[in-house]
Amino acid sequence: MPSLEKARIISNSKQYHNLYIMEIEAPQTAKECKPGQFLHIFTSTGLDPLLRRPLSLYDVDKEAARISLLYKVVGKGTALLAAMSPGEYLDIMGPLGHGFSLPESARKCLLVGGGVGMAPLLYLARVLRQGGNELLALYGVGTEKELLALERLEAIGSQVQIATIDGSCGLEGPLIPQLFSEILNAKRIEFIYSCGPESMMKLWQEWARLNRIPGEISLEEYMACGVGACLGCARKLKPENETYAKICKDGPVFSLDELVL
Amino acid sequence: MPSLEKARIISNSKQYHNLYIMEIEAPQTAKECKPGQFLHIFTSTGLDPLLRRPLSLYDVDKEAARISLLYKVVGKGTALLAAMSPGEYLDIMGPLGHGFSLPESARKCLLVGGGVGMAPLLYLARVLRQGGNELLALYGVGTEKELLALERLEAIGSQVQIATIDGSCGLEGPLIPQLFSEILNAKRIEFIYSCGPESMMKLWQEWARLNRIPGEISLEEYMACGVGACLGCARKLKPENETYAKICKDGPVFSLDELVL
Amino acid sequence: MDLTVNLGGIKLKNPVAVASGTFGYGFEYADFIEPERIGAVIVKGTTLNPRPGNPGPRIYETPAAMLNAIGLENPGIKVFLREYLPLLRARQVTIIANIAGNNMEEYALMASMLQGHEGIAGIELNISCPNVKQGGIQFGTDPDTVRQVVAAVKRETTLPVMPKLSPNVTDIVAIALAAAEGGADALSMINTLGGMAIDINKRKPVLGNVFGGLSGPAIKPVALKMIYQVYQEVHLPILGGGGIVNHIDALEFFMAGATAVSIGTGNFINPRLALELLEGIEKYMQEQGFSSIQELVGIAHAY
Amino acid sequence: MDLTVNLGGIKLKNPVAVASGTFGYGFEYADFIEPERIGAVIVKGTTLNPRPGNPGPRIYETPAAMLNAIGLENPGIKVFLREYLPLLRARQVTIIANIAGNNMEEYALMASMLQGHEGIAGIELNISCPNVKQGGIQFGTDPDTVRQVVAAVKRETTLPVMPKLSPNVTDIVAIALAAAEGGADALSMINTLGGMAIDINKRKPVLGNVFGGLSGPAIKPVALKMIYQVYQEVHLPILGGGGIVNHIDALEFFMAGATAVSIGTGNFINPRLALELLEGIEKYMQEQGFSSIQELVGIAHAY
Ligand SMILES: Cc1cc2nc3c(=O)[nH]c(=O)nc-3n(C[C@H](O)[C@H](O)[C@H](O)COP(=O)(O)OP(=O)(O)OC[C@H]3O[C@@H](n4cnc5c(N)ncnc54)[C@H](O)[C@@H]3O)c2cc1C
Ligand SMILES: Cc1cc2nc3c(=O)[nH]c(=O)nc-3n(C[C@H](O)[C@H](O)[C@H](O)COP(=O)(O)OP(=O)(O)OC[C@H]3O[C@@H](n4cnc5c(N)ncnc54)[C@H](O)[C@@H]3O)c2cc1C
Ligand SMILES: Cc1cc2nc3c(=O)[nH]c(=O)nc-3n(C[C@H](O)[C@H](O)[C@H](O)COP(=O)(O)O)c2cc1C
Ligand SMILES: Cc1cc2nc3c(=O)[nH]c(=O)nc-3n(C[C@H](O)[C@H](O)[C@H](O)COP(=O)(O)O)c2cc1C
Ligand code: FES
Ligand code: FES
Repeated sequence: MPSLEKARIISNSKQYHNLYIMEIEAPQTAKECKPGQFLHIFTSTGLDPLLRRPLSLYDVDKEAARISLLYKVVGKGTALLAAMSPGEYLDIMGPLGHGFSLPESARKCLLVGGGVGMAPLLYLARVLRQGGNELLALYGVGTEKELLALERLEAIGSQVQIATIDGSCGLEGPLIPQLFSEILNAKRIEFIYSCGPESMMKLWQEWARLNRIPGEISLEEYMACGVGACLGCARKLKPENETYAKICKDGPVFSLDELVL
Repeated sequence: MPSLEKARIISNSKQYHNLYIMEIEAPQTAKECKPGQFLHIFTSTGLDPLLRRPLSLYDVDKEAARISLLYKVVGKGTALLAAMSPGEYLDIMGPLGHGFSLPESARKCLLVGGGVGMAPLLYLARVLRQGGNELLALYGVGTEKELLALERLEAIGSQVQIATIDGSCGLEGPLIPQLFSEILNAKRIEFIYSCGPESMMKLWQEWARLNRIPGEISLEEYMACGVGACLGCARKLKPENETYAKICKDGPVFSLDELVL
Repeated sequence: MDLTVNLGGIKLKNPVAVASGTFGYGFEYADFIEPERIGAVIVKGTTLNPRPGNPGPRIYETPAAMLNAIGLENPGIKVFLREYLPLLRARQVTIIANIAGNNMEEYALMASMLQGHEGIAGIELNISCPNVKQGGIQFGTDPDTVRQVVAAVKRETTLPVMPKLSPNVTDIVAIALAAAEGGADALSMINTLGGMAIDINKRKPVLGNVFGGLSGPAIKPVALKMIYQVYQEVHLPILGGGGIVNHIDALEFFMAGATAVSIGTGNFINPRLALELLEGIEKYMQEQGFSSIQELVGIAHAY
Repeated sequence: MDLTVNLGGIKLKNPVAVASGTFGYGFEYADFIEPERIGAVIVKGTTLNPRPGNPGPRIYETPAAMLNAIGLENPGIKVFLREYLPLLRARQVTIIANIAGNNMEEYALMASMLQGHEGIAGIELNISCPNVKQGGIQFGTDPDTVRQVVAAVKRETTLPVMPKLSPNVTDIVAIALAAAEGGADALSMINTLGGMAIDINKRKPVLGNVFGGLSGPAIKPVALKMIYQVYQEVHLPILGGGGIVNHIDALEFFMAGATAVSIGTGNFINPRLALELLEGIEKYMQEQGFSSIQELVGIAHAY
C-alpha cells in the first residue's frame, strides 16, 4: 500500500552537469516498491512550484529501507530537489503506478534505456536478476560521464552495451536498433523493457514488432494527483481508442502492443 | 546611491529561538549605508513568496564591506532567509529609505529598542559613538537570551539598561518609561531614538513630549517597491493630515513630532 | 465542539469537503485518507452520456496554480449510479453529486435520475465548467439562464440543489441572486478562472483544449472577494473554495461568509489535507473559544 | 534586429513598457534603471483633482501575487503636467499618461488638458481601476459605456488612445470590440483582478479598502487567455501584461497576440526587469532567427 512519508535524505549530489542521485530513507515506502513505479515528490519551499513531481524508483534496498532517485534538473522542481541537503526530509507519496511485469520463469531480457530513461530500468534489472533472468542492457547517453547507472548495472550482473552521441564510450551514435544489430542478432531476446525519449522508444517498438518480441515501456505525462483522481495525465494509447489511459494509474508502464507511439 | 547586488553570505545562524543574525559581503551597498536605512531582500526560491522583504541595517563594517542583519523568523520570507547557507548569494537592493538624523555636535542620546526593534539602533549607536555622542540604550526583550545586541552595544561604548519580561536579566517588566524613571531622571537626555512595537513607542513619545525631548522613531509597513513608486506603504502620520507618508521613502525614520502613534 | 454543518439541507459531519474533479469517485485516494471521514466528497462531474474528455495535455502548472482542461471525462450518470454510488454508500461516504448538462433538459433529466437514490446528500449543479464546448460555463454567466436551470432541476428533485458559480462574470452577486430566485438551497463558489499558457518552444498553446480552468492558491483572493460580496447580498449558505491549502486559508473563507469549505487542487499537494485542515480548524476554535463553526461564518463582516 | 513597435500610433523604441502605478513617475527607480531606455513608462494613474488615496494597509502579498488598493493617490493632472512631465521630457523618456475620471466629462477634460503637451506618446485610459468608489472599473465593464468614454476622449485629443481593460468581465471580447468602435487606437490588457484577503487574527479584511486588485504571476494565465481571445476578434494592437516576471513570460504574451508588453508587479521584484527582459527577448530572437518582434506577435494562433 502506498503512503505519505517524510523521508530522510541520506545523500544528494551532483554526478555530472545536471544529473543528480539522491538516496533517501523511507521505511514505510521502500518495502512496497516494485520496479517501474514512481514516487510523487513535493519539492517546493512555498506554493511555487505547486504540484508534486514524479520520479522513478532508480534503486531500492528494502533491507536498509532506502530508495535512490536519479534525476535531471530541468526546471524549478528538480532544481529545488538538487538544493536539498542530507538530513533534511523529503515529502514523498508512493510508490505509485503500475510497474513492469516480471516473468514467471527466467527469460532473456533486453533493457533499452536512453539518458535518465535508465532510471526505472536499474531497479528492474536488479529484480529481474534476482529472478534469474539473463539481461542485456543497451545504454545510450550523450557522453561517457552521463553513464551513471553503468557500475550498478554491471554489479547486478547485466551485460551492458553502450552508445554515446559523442563516441566517448561504446558505439558512437543514438540508441537505435541498427547500431546494435550484431549483438541483437546474436542474442535471442525474449522480452524488451524500455524507457527514454519517445522518438527512441518508437524505433524499438518497431524493432520488437518485426522480431515478434513482447515488451513494455514507461511513459511520462505532466501529473497532478498521481493516483487517477484528476484525470490529468491522459493519453490516448492508440488513435482508434475511445478512452484515454491515465499514465499515473494505468501506467506509467504499458505493454508495447497496447499503444502506438 | 543604492544599488542591486548579489551579496555573498558570510555567516547565517540561529542565535536563539527564532532570532537569527546574518552577515553578508556587499561591496557596492555597504559603502552607502547610513543608520536607519534598510535593505530590500528577495528571499524566495520561486514566485511564492513573491515580494522582497525589508530588513534594517543591524551593523555595517564599511572597511570590510560587510553588513549584518538581525532578524526574527515570522513567516515564509524570513524562514527562507534562515535556511540560507554561507557561500550562497543574497539578492539585496539598498540601502533604501531615509535614516536617522545625526547631531551636528555631540549629545546625550537615548536609544530605546524593543526586541528586534534593536536592529536599526545598533548601527546607529556605532555611528553616534564615532561622533562622540554619549549613549544610554534601554533594551527590552522577553528573556535574557534575546539580548543579542548587548555585547556589541557595550563594546561600542554605550551604557545599557535592560528590561526582560521574565526578569531573567535587568529590570523585570516591559520597556516602558516608568521602569527606568530613576536613571532617566539622573541623565539629561537630549535626543531619543526608538524602534520596537508601536504600543511601546507610543509611551516613549509621550514621555519625550512631557520632557520636551526631540527624537525619532522607525516605523514599519508592508512594502512592495521600497522606493516610493507603488504608494503601498502609506501611513497617515497625523489624523488631520490630508496626505499619506510613504514609510519606504519618507521614512522609515520619522521625527517624533510629525506623527501621532 | 460542534463541527456539523447544514448546507441548505445538505448535512455534513464536518465543514470540509473535497471538490469535484479533484477527488475522483472518492476511492482513488483511499490509501491515503478515509473518504468517510471527509465532510463531503463531491464526485467528478457527471454528464448524461459518457464523455471521453479532451485530448492532452490536460493540465499544466502555473505560478501557485494549475490549469486544467479535462473536458468532463466521465462514464455517464448511469454508470455512476450503478457502479460508484453503491461502493460509496457502503462505506457511508457523504456524497454530493456534481452534474453538467448540454442543455436545460439534460440537467433536469439527470436530477430526476438521481432522485430516490439513497446515499446522495445533495446535488452540485456545474454551470461553470470552462472546458467543454457545449454546456458548462454558458449556463453560469447569464442570470436568466441560471435562474431557469436551477428551477428546472428543483422541479425534478427533493434533494438540496447547490449551483456552482463561475468567477468569470462581471457581477457575481447578480448570478447568485438569480440562483436564489431559481430556488437554490446553497451556493458553491467558485469554479476555476479561465486561463491559458503558451509553450514558447512549440509556439502554441500548452493545453490540448487551448483554454483551461485556473485553480489553486493563486485564485484564493478572487474567491474570497466573491464570497464576501455574495454573503452580504444573498441569504444562502455558501460552500466556499478556491486555493485552500491550509487551515488558515479555510478560516479566511469561513470569516468571509462560507458555511463550509472545499479543497480542490490542495488534494494534489497533500491527499490528507481535508483531515489536517479539520484538525487545524478545531485547534483554532479551541484556542479562540469558539464552540460552533457557525460562529465563525461571516465574522469578517462585523469589523 | 528591429525592436521598435508601433502601438496604434504610440511609437516605442522597444516593446517593453512599465505599467501604471508600479513605476511612479519614472524617477523613483532611477538609481536602478534608466527610464529613457525603457520602451515606455506609463505613469501613475492621474485624476483631474488631487486624490489622497485609500487608508492602509494598501498592499498585501498573496500566493505568487499581491493585492493593492492604493485608491489612485496622485497630485492631479495639473501637477503632473507642471512638475513631472518636464522632468521626464528632459530625459527623453517615452511617456504614456494614464488617466481616470469620475465621469465621462472628466475623462474628456483630462484628454483635452494633455493635448498639445510635448513628450506624451499616448494616453492609457484607466477604465478598470477596482480601487476607487467612483470612476474606474464601472466604466470598463459595460460595452456601451466603454464605447462612449473612448469616443469622448478621442474627440478631445490627437494623441493615440489606449483603453486599459478590466479582466473582471464576462465577455472581454465584447468590451474590446466596444473600445474599437469608440475609436481606440490600441488596447491595454489587463488590469488587476478583483480580490481580497482576510486577517484571521484580527478577523477582518486585511486591506483598508476591503477589496483590492490582484496582480503578479498568479494572474498571467488569465491575462494570456483574454489577449488570445481579443487578438482573434479585434484588429487593434495590444499592450499585454499581467504577471510578467521574465522574458519567457513576455514571449508568451507576444505569441498570444501582444504587440508590446508591460511589467507591473515584476518591477518590485527586480527594478531592472524591463531591460533584462529586453535582453532575453533579443537573445531568443537571435537564436530562433527572428528579425523583427512583429514576427512573434500572435504566432501561437498559427499552430
Ligand atoms: C512516471 C514518471 C517518472 C519519472 N521519472 C523520472 C526520473 O526518474 N528522473 C528524472 O529526471 N525525471 C523523471 N521524470 C520526469 C520528471 O518528472 C520531470 O522532469 C520533472 O517533473 C520536471 O519538473 P521541474 O519542476 O524540474 O520542471 P518544470 O519546470 O515543471 O518543467 C520543465 C520541463 O519538464 C517538463 N515536465 C514537467 N513535468 C513533467 C512530467 N511529469 N513528465 C514529463 N515532462 C515534464 C515540462 O513540461 C517542461 O518542459 C518522470 C516523469 C514521470 C511522469
Ligand atoms: C523598514 C523595515 C525594517 C525592518 N527591519 C527588520 C529587521 O531588522 N529585523 C526583522 O526581524 N524584521 C524587520 N522588519 C520586519 C520584516 O520586514 C518582516 O518581519 C518580514 O518582512 C516578514 O516577512 P515574512 O515573509 O517572514 O512574513 P510574512 O509571511 O510576510 O508575514 C508574517 C507577518 O509579518 C507581517 N509583515 C510582513 N512584512 C512586514 C513588514 N514589512 N512590516 C511589518 N510587518 C510585516 C505580516 O503582516 C504577517 O503578520 C522590518 C520592516 C520594515 C518595514
Ligand atoms: C483537475 C480538475 C478537475 C476538475 N473537475 C471539475 C468537475 O468535473 N466539476 C466541477 O464542478 N469542478 C471541477 N473542477 C473545479 C474544482 O472542483 C474547484 O472548484 C476548483 O479547482 C477551485 O478550487 P481549488 O482552487 O481548491 O482547486 C476541477 C478542478 C480541477 C483542478
Ligand atoms: C501597486 C499598484 C498600483 C497600480 N496603479 C495603477 C494605476 O494607477 N492605474 C492603472 O491603470 N493601473 C494600475 N495598476 C495596475 C498595473 O498597471 C497592471 O495593470 C497590473 O498590476 C497587472 O500587471 P502585473 O501583474 O504585471 O502587475 C497598479 C498595480 C499595482 C500593483
Ligand atoms: S495525475 Fe491525476 S489522473 Fe494521473
Ligand atoms: S513600498 Fe512602494 S511606496 Fe513604499
